[in-house]
Amino acid sequence: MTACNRSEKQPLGSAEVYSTIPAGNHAVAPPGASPRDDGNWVMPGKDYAATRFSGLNQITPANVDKLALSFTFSTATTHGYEAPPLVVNGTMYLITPFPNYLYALDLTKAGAPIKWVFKPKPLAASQGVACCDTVNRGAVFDAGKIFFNTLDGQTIAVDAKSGQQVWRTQLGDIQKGETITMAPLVAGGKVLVGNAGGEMGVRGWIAALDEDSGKLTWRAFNTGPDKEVLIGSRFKPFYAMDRGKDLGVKTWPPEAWKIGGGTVWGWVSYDPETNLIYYGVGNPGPWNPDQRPGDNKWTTGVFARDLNNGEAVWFYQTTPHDLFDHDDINEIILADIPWNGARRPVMFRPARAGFFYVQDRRTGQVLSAAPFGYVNGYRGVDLETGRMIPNHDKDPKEGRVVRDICPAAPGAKDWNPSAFSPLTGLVYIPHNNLCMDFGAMEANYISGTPYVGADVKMYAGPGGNRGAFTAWDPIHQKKVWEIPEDLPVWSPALVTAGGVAFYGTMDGWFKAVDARNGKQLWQFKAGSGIIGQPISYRGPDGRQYIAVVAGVGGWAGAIVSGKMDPGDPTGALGFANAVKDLPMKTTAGGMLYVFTLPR
Amino acid sequence: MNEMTRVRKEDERLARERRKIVRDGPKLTGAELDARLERTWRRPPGILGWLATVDHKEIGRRYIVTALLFLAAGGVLALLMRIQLARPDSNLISAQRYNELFTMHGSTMMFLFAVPVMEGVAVYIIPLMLGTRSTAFPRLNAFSYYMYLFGGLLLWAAFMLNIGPDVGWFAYTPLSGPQFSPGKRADIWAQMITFTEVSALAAAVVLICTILKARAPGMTLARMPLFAWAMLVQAVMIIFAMPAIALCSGMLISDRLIGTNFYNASEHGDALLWQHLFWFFGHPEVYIIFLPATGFVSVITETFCRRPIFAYPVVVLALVSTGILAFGLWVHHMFATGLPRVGYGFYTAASMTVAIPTGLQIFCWLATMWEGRPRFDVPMLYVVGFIVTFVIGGLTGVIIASVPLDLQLHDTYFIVAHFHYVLIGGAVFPLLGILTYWYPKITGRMMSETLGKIGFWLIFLGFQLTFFPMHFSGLLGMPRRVYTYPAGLGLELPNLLSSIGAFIVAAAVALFVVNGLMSLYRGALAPPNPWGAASLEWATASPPPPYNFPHVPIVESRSPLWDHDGELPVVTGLRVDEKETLLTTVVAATPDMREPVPYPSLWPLIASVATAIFFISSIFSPWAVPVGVIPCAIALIAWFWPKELKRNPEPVIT
Amino acid sequence: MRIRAGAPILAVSVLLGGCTYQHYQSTFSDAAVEVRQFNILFVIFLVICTIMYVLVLAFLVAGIVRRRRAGIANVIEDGRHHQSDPLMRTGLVVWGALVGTGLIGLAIASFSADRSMASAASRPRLSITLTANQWWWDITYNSADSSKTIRTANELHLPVGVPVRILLNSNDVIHSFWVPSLAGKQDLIPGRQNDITLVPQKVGVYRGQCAEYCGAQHAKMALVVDVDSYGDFLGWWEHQLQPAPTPAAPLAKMGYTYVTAGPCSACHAVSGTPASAIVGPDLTHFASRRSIAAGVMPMSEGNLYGWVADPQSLKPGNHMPTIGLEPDQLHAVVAYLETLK
Amino acid sequence: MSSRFPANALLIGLAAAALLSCDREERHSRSKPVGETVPAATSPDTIWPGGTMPQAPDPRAKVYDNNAPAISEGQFLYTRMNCVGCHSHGGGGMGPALIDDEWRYGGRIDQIASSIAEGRPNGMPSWRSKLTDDQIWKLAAYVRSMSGQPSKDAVNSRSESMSATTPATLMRRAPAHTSDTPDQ
Repeated sequence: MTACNRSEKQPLGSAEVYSTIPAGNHAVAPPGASPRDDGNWVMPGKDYAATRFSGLNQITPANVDKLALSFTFSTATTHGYEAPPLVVNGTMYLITPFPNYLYALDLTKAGAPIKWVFKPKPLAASQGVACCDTVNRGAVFDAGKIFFNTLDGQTIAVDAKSGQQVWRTQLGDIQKGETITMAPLVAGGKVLVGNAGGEMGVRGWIAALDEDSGKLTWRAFNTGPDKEVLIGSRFKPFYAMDRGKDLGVKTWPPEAWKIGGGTVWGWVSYDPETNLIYYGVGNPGPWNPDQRPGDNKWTTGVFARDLNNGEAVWFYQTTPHDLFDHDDINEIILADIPWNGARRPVMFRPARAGFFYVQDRRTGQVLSAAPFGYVNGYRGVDLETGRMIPNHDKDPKEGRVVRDICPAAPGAKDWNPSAFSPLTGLVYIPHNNLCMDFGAMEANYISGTPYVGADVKMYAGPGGNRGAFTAWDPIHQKKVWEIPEDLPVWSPALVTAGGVAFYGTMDGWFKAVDARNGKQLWQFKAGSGIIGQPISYRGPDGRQYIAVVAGVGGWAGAIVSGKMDPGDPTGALGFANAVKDLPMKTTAGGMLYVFTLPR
Repeated sequence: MNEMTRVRKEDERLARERRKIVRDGPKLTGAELDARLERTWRRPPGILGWLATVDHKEIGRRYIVTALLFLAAGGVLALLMRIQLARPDSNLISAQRYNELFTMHGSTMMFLFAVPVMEGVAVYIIPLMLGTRSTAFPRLNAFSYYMYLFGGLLLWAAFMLNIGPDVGWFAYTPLSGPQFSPGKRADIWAQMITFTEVSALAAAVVLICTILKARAPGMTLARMPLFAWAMLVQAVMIIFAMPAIALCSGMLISDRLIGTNFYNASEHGDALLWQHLFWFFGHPEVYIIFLPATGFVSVITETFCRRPIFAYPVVVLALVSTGILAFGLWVHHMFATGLPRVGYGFYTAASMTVAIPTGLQIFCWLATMWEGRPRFDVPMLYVVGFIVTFVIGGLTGVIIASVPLDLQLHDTYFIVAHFHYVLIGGAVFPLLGILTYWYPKITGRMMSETLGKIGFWLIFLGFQLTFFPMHFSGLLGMPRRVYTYPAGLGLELPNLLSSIGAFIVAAAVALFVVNGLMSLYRGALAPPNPWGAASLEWATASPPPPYNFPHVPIVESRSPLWDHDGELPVVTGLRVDEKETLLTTVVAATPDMREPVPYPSLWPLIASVATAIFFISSIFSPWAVPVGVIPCAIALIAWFWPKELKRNPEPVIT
Repeated sequence: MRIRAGAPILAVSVLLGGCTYQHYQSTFSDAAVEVRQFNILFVIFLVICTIMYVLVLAFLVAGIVRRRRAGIANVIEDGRHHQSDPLMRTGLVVWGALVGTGLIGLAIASFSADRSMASAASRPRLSITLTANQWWWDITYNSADSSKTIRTANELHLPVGVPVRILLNSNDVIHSFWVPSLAGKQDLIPGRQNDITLVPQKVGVYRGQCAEYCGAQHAKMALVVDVDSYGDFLGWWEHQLQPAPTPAAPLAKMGYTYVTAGPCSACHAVSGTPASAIVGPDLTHFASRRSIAAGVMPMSEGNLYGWVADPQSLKPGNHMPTIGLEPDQLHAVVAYLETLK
Repeated sequence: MSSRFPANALLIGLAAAALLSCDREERHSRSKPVGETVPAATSPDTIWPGGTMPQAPDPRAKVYDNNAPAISEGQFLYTRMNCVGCHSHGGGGMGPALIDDEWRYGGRIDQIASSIAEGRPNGMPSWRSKLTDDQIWKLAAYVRSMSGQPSKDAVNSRSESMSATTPATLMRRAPAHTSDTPDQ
């Protein structure tokens, strides 16, 4: 198992090149799921293939150092801002963390004044069941309407022009500990939404609402009998471990599946050619593995479902009987790769357990899986059975702290999505380098309260840097170049046709690097840490703009946005110990920054 | 020039000093010598003199009286426990209070009665038995008593203030750890251990040095009385055993006070670390209590069978091998903790091997009775009671040494029966016998024989009635330390019998105390050697004068008084105007040097008060450790400050 | 000559008036392989020790009553106190040898009993995890198919004749699992994984108790052991797998809402209802158990009322609070608990 | 100096010590539930129009505040009732930090008990129906000990789990301020 622990201490912020870019024949985005860029940014993933690749190329490595601030906007909120701004034909839409205001800014006028504000007024008590900061991962524009979720479990559609509410559907119940933080995906007339609350002992599901009326068309649970998981005759998992009747019940102690987690709070991708949606399922509850013997199906895995009726087509469980809270909800980038002479439709998954999966998206077969960060909790993936082989002397044990488990609970990379550039064929991964001490204990279930059962302390992994921005060659499963960062890189990535990659750091630096060799070309110090999705759009004046919202928070930044006391290393489920110095490096905030080249 | 005058003036001073020296010798004998010695060795009057004494006899008496008070207090607790356990499902005493009762009963009996009373009797008798005038380090001896007294006061004051310990006398972690014993209860228990271990270590050092260096000339190791051998082995065992409990109680206090993780299983500490360290001290502790009792039995048997103990070298070897083997079998207290079964096999074998030396000792006592003409006064009755009772305890000990049997019997009332048989039978009976035997030497009066006999039969029969049924309550499934038990398990009858027996034993102890107090005033006056015994303590007056012997006797055999019907040969030449004693070589006891004996001083008391404040305040705050040490240092420096720097008129080494 | 192991000791205990009590928490039993071997070994040790004791007493009495004509006793009065009888010297050697061989014999008997106990229980076919808490027993029956695992408390059902391996761990302090009628005790120590293997031989009800002092209510931490035939055992297991039915009777229905939504669900679990807390015992099949509060009281309506109304007075210091239920709530809760067969 | 003097000194010392600590370690096992319910909502330090009315301190405060068994039982409840899920070992997370000296709704034991019983608008659940008053007060006593408020003799230095914050016995005692501001 390759574990690249750097021997010498590498200067932070500067790129280390490991190999050359594959010439010519490399991965490309599927045309159906990734249409030509029209200058807008209508969904967080940019397109259904979740490439986060902007086709605009005015900004190039040559001129990016002259990027200048065009205008700013304060969202009046101070929690973690993880969402991207949306741009649709001259209007920018911003969805903020709790209390989830929706702003519309008129880009045609100077300084982008506010057109309208929509206030959904979610229940204040929902802040008490949001495990990792009261964040929102983005809204979506489709057919004249803006769709977004509120923290207290509602999905709302608002008319893009007038800002009037079209419909609102209550899906989650905060009394059971359910919240919704994910960005919906709108495809084929359906709005796909999943719940959050794996740490609160909820039962995970994904639901599809009708785009026009907001009525629930189907809901698929991630635990329980096959009927409720919408597993029928079409379900053909590639590996034997995922085959069986009612595995959602059999692989759990009795009744434990009802409070077994498996939430959907991450990213959904859609392939129009096969009309299949792909999404990852969160961690089983509680974190203490001894309390839920069995594989705990269908948690920490990837589902492929038919969009219309939600019927499951295949499933692959990344970490059966998950040991370290490695939710498998990360982004699923659809791509076509050269495979002995032909084009093979695959999906790239830089997964939380630390392995970069390349899987055939028609059957779920794992073509290759290699660690892109330091991993000692697992020995590797057995390609015959598809099963992750754990390293048993790192198994958590009730009543005894297990030390030095890498990657830590947030994984080698958490929810913050990477970007894929069809031009360079590389995947740009913003990720962590953290290890942890894990003390499991018996978890007591009271609905609406945390159901975790573990004390955790995280700290920097080998090399001492807590994060990195890595360019990864998915074909040869090799690191092309990597920029070690002092703090965990919790911001999503953006790569443009101009050959520039953008990402932000938790202490507020917004950086542009050359997509080919990772050389840092430009950086800007924002008012607060950046964990939001940068975007690139063509403004009304035809020029290319880069926009990002700086507002530290999320699980990594909770120590700042949650006003925590660094004296307790187990705070914020263990993350406080890894970022004790963050309160001295950034304050909370919520400011939009838009950059462009001077005229 | 002034150098010459200074040396000459110094020589004149030395000459004047030398003229003042007075020695005991042929010229100075009899009443005049006694008066001069009395004036030199007497302690200053009044309360300050009382607190400053370094006379081993006064310190010995205080040890014995304090230990007997704690025995009575512990006994009252035992009665309360037996009242609560007389009937099933009774809640006369609440669970919390009962848990405090058995913790205090155990801790008081083991730490505040058993070890100190043996130390006390030894500190009183050993110098007399060895024919010397004082123990080595008499001030350290005083310090050891005060530490023991303050330790006992700390524990019982806390018990009275409702912050007494409730974790059992061996306080297993994690129950005694910070999370499951809130407040200061367990800290106070652990600090009491610190007090008593310092006191026991100090007394052990005093005894070892006295036995090895201060014997009468001619008393070679082979002629040393068996009681002295027993105390020597016991003292060496203390020195090897106490550090283990010092370590584990210190670690417990640091866990509870500053949050270290010695016994925190989740941070890779280990709950069994406590048990190993505690029982490494624990088992030698019970032999530390039992060996002096074997010494008592040898002394009484020798005197009342009118002949020395049969096969003296065998008994000495038995004592020494018991002392060594005792350190090798502590894991038989932990047979149920899941350690590897093969390891347990070694400890079963070791626990059985330790029964052999004791078995041989018992044979030798019985052989002495067989060959001698035993006279059954009260002490000898206690020896017979000892043999009848202790052997039962020893045999049940062999039974629970086997792993399969101990897994059923461990932590049940069978064990309670076993250790009361070996501790009360094995140590308290000989103690009561020896107190009756040495009472005339200590007080100058005889205890009443009839009260003594009644007391013996009362305690003997009461003991059997109390503790024999406990074997059955153990086999019937009654665990230890339960504040009540359900009806219908067959435990009612044995518990009722035990409770009745307990009151009889209490009555017997009360009778013994009454006999002791009454005889102080109305007892027959005791001649120097009322029992016609053979050892040297009977060669001086009863009660002995402060200087013990006008002249240090010479010993030529194991039973000096029997082999010299007339006057004992003596050694002369010790100073009369200064407190001085004779040191002899370790093995052959040939005169080695004259040793000045320290004078009464308050510093041991002040040092122990400073140490007590240091220990008690470090229960409440870690800062008391660095701050509290300063007064102790000052007191110790003042204690050891040399009296005068001028040259002594007479070189000590002849 | 395989003597019936418990006979002599049973006789002695009956003599003690123990005959009216059924010995279901005593070592005088032959309900399991381990306790049978204990009885055999105990008898061997008892016999040999009694012989040694009689010898000592005989020697003592002889020493006391021996008539000493003048000139025989080697005493100071006759000036012969330094001589010793050669008989005693040989007696010492013989005594040493006797004690030595006796102890070696007992040691060998002990080791062989130890080995035979271990071999009898070598191939366990059932695995149970027993977790001790301050002052009750949490029992989980493990099975290869994790959906077949069951959780119960304070009552252990064992199939007769089947070696069963019980894994022992503790959530707080050191306890000791001891069912005298079946086998010896083993401690449950936090941070260590101990285990004990039993081979019950006789169907019946036995009682065990915690044997290591574990705090205020150490005396009231007992458990009942039901040894059933293999068929009954499988039936019981199947029954335990069924979730609790929601009650029909109005009073029990009111009790259902109070238990599953009120303070009880903060600590207890009833499978088939939203209450799934694990701080206290699992109540799914509570009414089918023989005792309440870890063997403190037999299961009866009166005891149930007493316990639910005020647990602190029956077991002061334990973690179950006195809620101060209104009378109607109390009736409802007890009515509901009685439906949890 | 007659020998009577030490006896008197001893008695006086004992009596003084008796007052000082006799109740600190009493294990109140409530066989009767605590009196009336937790006071409606003892308000945190705020402005009382027309002058401050002296609020009678809640009688139960001194029963629970420095009582070691109550704080230890509170520690048990803090872990098992999942408070550790939101507040961790005092550092905070979903809920505010408890080891610092800022209390939004008041740092006195009765105010903390009221926060636990009533719940607070920004996500603190109301435990009134789930826990008895006695348990709520014990929890409040433990929560106060996390920031070093009660006397050092009554608190536990650590628990038998992963070591987290500095031991409560060594924590410096910071006065409680009602200064923290709830989020919008």
